[in-house]
Amino acid sequence: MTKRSGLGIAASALLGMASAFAALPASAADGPFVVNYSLPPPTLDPSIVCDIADDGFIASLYTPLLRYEAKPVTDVPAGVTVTTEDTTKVVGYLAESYSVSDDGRTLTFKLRPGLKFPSGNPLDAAAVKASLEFTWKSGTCGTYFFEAAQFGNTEAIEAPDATTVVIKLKRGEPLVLHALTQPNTGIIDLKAVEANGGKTWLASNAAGSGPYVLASYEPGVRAVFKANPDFFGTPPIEPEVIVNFVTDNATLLLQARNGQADVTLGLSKASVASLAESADLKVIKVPTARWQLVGFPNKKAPFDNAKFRAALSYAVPYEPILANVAHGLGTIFYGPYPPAFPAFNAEIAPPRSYDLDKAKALLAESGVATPVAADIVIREGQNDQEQIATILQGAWSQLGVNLSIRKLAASAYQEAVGAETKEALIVRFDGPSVDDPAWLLDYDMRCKSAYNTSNYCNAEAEALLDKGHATADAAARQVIWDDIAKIWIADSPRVPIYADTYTAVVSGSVKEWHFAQDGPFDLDQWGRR
Amino acid sequence: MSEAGSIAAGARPRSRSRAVLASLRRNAGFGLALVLTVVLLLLAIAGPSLWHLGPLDMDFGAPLAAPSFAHPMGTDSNGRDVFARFLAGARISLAVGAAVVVTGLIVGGGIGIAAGIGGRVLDTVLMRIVDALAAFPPLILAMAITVGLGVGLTTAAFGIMLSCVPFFARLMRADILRIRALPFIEASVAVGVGRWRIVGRHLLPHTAPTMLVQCASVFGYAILTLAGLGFIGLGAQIPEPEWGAMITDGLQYALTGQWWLALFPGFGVLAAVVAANLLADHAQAVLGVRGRER
Amino acid sequence: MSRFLIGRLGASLVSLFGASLVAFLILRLSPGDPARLFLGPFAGREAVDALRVELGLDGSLASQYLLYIANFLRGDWGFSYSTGQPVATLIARRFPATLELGLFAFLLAFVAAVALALVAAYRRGPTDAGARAVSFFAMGVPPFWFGLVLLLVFFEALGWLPGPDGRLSLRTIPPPAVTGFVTVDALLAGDGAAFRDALAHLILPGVTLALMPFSFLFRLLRANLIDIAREPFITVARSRGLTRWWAFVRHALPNAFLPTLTASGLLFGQLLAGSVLVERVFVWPGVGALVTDGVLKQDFSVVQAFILLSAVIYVLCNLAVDLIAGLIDPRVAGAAR
Amino acid sequence: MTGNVVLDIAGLSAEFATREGTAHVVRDVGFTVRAGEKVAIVGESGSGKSTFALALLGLLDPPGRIAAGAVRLDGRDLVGLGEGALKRVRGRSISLVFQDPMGALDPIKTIGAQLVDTLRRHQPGLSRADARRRAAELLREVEVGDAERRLDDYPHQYSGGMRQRVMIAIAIANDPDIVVADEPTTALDVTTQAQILALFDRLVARRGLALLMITHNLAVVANFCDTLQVMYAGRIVERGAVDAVFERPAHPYTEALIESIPDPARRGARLRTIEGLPPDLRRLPTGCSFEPRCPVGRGRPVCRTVAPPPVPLADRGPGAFAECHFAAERAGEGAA
Repeated sequence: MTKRSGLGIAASALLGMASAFAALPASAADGPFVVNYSLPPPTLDPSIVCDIADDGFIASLYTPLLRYEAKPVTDVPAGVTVTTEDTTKVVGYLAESYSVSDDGRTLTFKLRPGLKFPSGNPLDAAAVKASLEFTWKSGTCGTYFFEAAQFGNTEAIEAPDATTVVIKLKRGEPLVLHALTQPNTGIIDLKAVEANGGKTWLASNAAGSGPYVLASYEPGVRAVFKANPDFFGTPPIEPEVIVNFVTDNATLLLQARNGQADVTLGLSKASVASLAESADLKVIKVPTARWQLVGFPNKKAPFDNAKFRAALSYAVPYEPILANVAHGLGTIFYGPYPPAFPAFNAEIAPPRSYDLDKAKALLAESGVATPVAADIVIREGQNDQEQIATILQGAWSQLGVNLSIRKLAASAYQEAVGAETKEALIVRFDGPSVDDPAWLLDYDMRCKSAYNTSNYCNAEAEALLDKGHATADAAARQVIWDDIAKIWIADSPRVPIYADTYTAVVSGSVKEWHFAQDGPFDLDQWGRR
Repeated sequence: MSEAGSIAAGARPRSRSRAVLASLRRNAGFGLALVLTVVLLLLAIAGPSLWHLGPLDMDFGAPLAAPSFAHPMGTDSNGRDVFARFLAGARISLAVGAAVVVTGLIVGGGIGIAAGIGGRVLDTVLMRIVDALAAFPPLILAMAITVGLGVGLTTAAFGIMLSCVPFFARLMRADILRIRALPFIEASVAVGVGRWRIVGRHLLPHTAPTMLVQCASVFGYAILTLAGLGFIGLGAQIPEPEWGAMITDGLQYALTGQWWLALFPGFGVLAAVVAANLLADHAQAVLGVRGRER
Repeated sequence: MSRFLIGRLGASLVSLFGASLVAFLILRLSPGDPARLFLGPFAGREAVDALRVELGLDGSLASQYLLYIANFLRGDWGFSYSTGQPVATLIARRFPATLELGLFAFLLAFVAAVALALVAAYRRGPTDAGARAVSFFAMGVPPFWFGLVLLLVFFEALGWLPGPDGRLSLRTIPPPAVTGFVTVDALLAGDGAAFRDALAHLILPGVTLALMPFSFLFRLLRANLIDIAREPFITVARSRGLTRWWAFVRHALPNAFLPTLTASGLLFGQLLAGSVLVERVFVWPGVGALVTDGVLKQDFSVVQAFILLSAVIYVLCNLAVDLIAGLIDPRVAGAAR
Repeated sequence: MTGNVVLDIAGLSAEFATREGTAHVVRDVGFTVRAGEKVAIVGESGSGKSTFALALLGLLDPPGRIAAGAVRLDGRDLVGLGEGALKRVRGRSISLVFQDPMGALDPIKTIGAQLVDTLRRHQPGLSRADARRRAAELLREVEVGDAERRLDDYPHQYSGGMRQRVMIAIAIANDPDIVVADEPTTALDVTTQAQILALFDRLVARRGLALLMITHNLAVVANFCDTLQVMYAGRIVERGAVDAVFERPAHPYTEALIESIPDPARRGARLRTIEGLPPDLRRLPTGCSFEPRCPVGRGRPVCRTVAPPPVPLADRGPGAFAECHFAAERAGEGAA
């Protein structure tokens, strides 16, 4: 038997054996609920995680004091009911009820008696007080969220009795209630954390009291959530959820197409568009308060010239970008707040469209000499940002503005975004955790804020913002937000490209799905029943 | 010398170059390699200037258009002509490949020679430096250097070159040690031939076949590693149309039916690597010291 | 033999030191402050500085390096802030997956290379040309491109093999981890179904990863076999009563292994590099994917630990190769004795 | 002194297909070798000697091939047998001693291993220990000192002469009927050469071995072999008992060869050489292939046009002859 025939036999045996395990669809109706996700979180520590995609991951593990009520989403595929957060209605969650003093400086929360953490440690006012102080004193994102970016505004946290927690503020701040709905302010079982060696353990483990506990976690590979037996709220729909991290988009699409997952998140828009007509998959679209934007360095000539900035804003091919980059999954707008914001006012912020002649006229009026050379910064691994930068490079070259695209690694990009004075244009995908102009403009418009992507500084608008913070009445606040929008639009500090429509691809058997601005990972409201 | 060998030698009326040409003609594989190389070189050098579309021109009206007369390789998601980008990509890949091979051969080969003929101490020192470099998995070294010194083609080429110096150095040294032990080197030493003449006249020609194969595989390896870096997002900068990055983008669209985006650059890489290796194999056979005719 | 060993070990330590120095410097040069990246955009200045101290990023380069080496030897390979776990546990858990895939790919490449090289050198003519065409294709095709094609054909179209969902399908209960190799553990646990599932998951990534080493080994082995087949001792072997095929297998092949072996030390690097690309396409929970993310997110500790680890393993590989070469080729060992 | 016929070669022709036409390397060679007989084939390099040797054992690989003829070993024709059948004959009934001792042994296997393998391949019943003992005896028989220890040494630890002795040990390991020695002493210095020839002598005498010695060195043949055959351009042009041929060479080529042996008597005189080059085996003349270089026949029409028939010379031993139109006069008797 010569070598060659030996090869022949080996090959046929291999094929025979292979056909024995044809690919079984992973998500039969009964087995674990499978979620494929493209962005593994860097850490699970609620006090450190900041990015909205990451801090959502812990939403089902920790319970903050409050939460938003759910409201239905209308334009939804048949057979699945989708809800999202009604950010105008803040209700109790861990706290059964809450009350705010007239001057807004004292917040009182009533807890349910006799609650326990999964570890058995008591979940009483003292535990909540300790956990909130841990978050407040962390010095990282925990502080930012707990104080709603009003650093130093918190006076004290007290636990007068086993079921009452009081937060005292120096100055009334409506945003704090919103802040206390965020997963970052979720209550942590600090005794369990100490028992397991402290803060670093928290980075890859969970010690919360949410609807799920973390059964197993392999960073960057897989996380398994199991229902928390002594959860005080309504039990989650799915007893066991497996989240697979799949970073390669082609593989993610392949898995989705072959029924290997119940929910697929993080697919590129082109891939989602290709799944539109597939029979057994449904595409859930939720307009969100997140958007792609290009920030101009307002302090660096010639970008300090408002007319020049306006000229550029009219030389942006919005429609082709929406079609080629977002594949229609987005909405074009021009203004400080995206359409998903309750404060968005369509009359005073009409979208701008591509008008080369108007752009050239404005450029002439601005008196800026061309050619102008500038860098445009994008973050590595972000395909959409790459495409937008490339298109702008082509489009603005017709105005004599020549962009050179610089692709930066994660920390270098963070450096550029957070720099005191911005040197280059920045393509950024922004989305505040709370869709309230006060929260957004605090970091996005204040002159000295590091994360004001465009170094946009307008004293009048900032004064209005301070007034907004101090106003409790919703109608009065809306008038302030409209005035700020008018000033903003006149200044054209940056160019919003499109408001993002979040997409989730779900298998036929999925009946319930919920979107939250943070994450979205409210697993307890997803399921096949 | 076997009978057949001497007969063929004895009956060789024409000069050596005619024999080389005769053997070229007879060899299909070599013909293919020649054609592939010429085509690729033409595409890389003359292509971009001859083809009317530029790699960056956008035609928003026709994104993701299938290959047609106007766009022989179709268009990408931004409506850019893939054929124009393919030509520019050919220029980048061939240039990087060549640069890596030349510098790698000089640096790596040099180290190999020095280690091979130098004393035991020099040999040990050089080999440890080579080991230090070789300790990095090749792609990882290129990645680390690209990230360290800033993402871009030049740093990518430098990183790839560094990561293939060990290949050259190690094989050159092994070859030199092997040949040094052959009797005819001992004979020339005994006869009093100078050290450098031995290296130049006797040692190096014998290393030619191994080095040729190594150059070819490194050329292919360089283009593949560049593509690998592109896959991870560290290769060429936007909007430079490097083949690896084009394949990576194309892969996603391949799943959604636009097969041409990944296919053509994939074939580009394949053709370049195959051409390089076929050329080396046949050059080795035709000019080869060990005379592997057929 | 022992003097030879000590010499080689000494040399290896020196090269390890060199590798760790190079790795340390390269990653320290790159821009961006990892502490800022970890704590996020809104973290205060003091928290960032505190973390810099904790990670030892504030001292001079020399002190940072010494601190790093001391910790490395103690098993504290630093903390991976991009995944939230100590690097040691992270790599300890994920390295077996890379190793299992790498060994499986090397096995495939080795068997295929030996078989094809023998047949090509023995029959020459069209078979040889065919085999070389296969080796050229294997060398030239980008692995991540080929991996996806394999998936499209064997997973989506034919459904013969499982898709890219890691080492086992979700339905299979993983066998108790003994060696970290799922296939071996399944056999130890006598769980046939798990073994078959694990093997099925290894096939496509294994073949993709085996492309480069196969083409490398095949080309070298074939070239050496053809050279050695012309040596007189092959004709003598046939004159002693061996058929031409057996003379090839028993005499030409072992002699051809020698130069191929010394080159295979480099193969280890190719397998690890290949794993970086293949693991991403096949969602393989190995160290390759971990390193790619590590480099992209400038997670120094992960990248450095991986580089040092691969340096150690690389040195062990070369040591093993030198020993085997010594055993096979008396001339080398003789010289060293 | 000579036993029965061991090897009977009839009309053996071998050729090489090259791009510039087929080279007829061996043309219609036929003779017999008897047990205990030492037959020599002498010829310049390029005369087809080595190809002939390989052809005998069926070791001619493409593009070389046996075009015609038969090689009957103990009555069985080897030409056309497949590798499967030949492997039982090679190394058992007929074996080969190679010219280049340096490359003739597997460098990475011990001498003992290669000997033991040869023994056990043809004597399956032999245990490993017995085979090793037998191997040591063989080494002693070919006068390799300290045989037992040297079994575990590798070829590179043997000198050229010692390696040739090992080659001979391998060749005679299974007590073959005939050994074909292709230039066995060419690569050795003169003293070792003499020892190897003496060793062959003893083996032939003690074992009744048939020996076919192929060499270009007439001096070796002169006082060693029984029958001498001269090969030129692929043909045997003269055969006869050694002394008779040396005394009165019938074929001009044989005479020229003998005269070109450096003779101490003619010290200081120019060495005699044969002008010209061996003919191109792809375009052989119709007449005598030696004609262009033949001191006797150059320019003569009969030599250029008519192929000389073999002229039998019975008094010079069985089957003696010379292929030359003037063989009879030159040999000094009438045609037999």
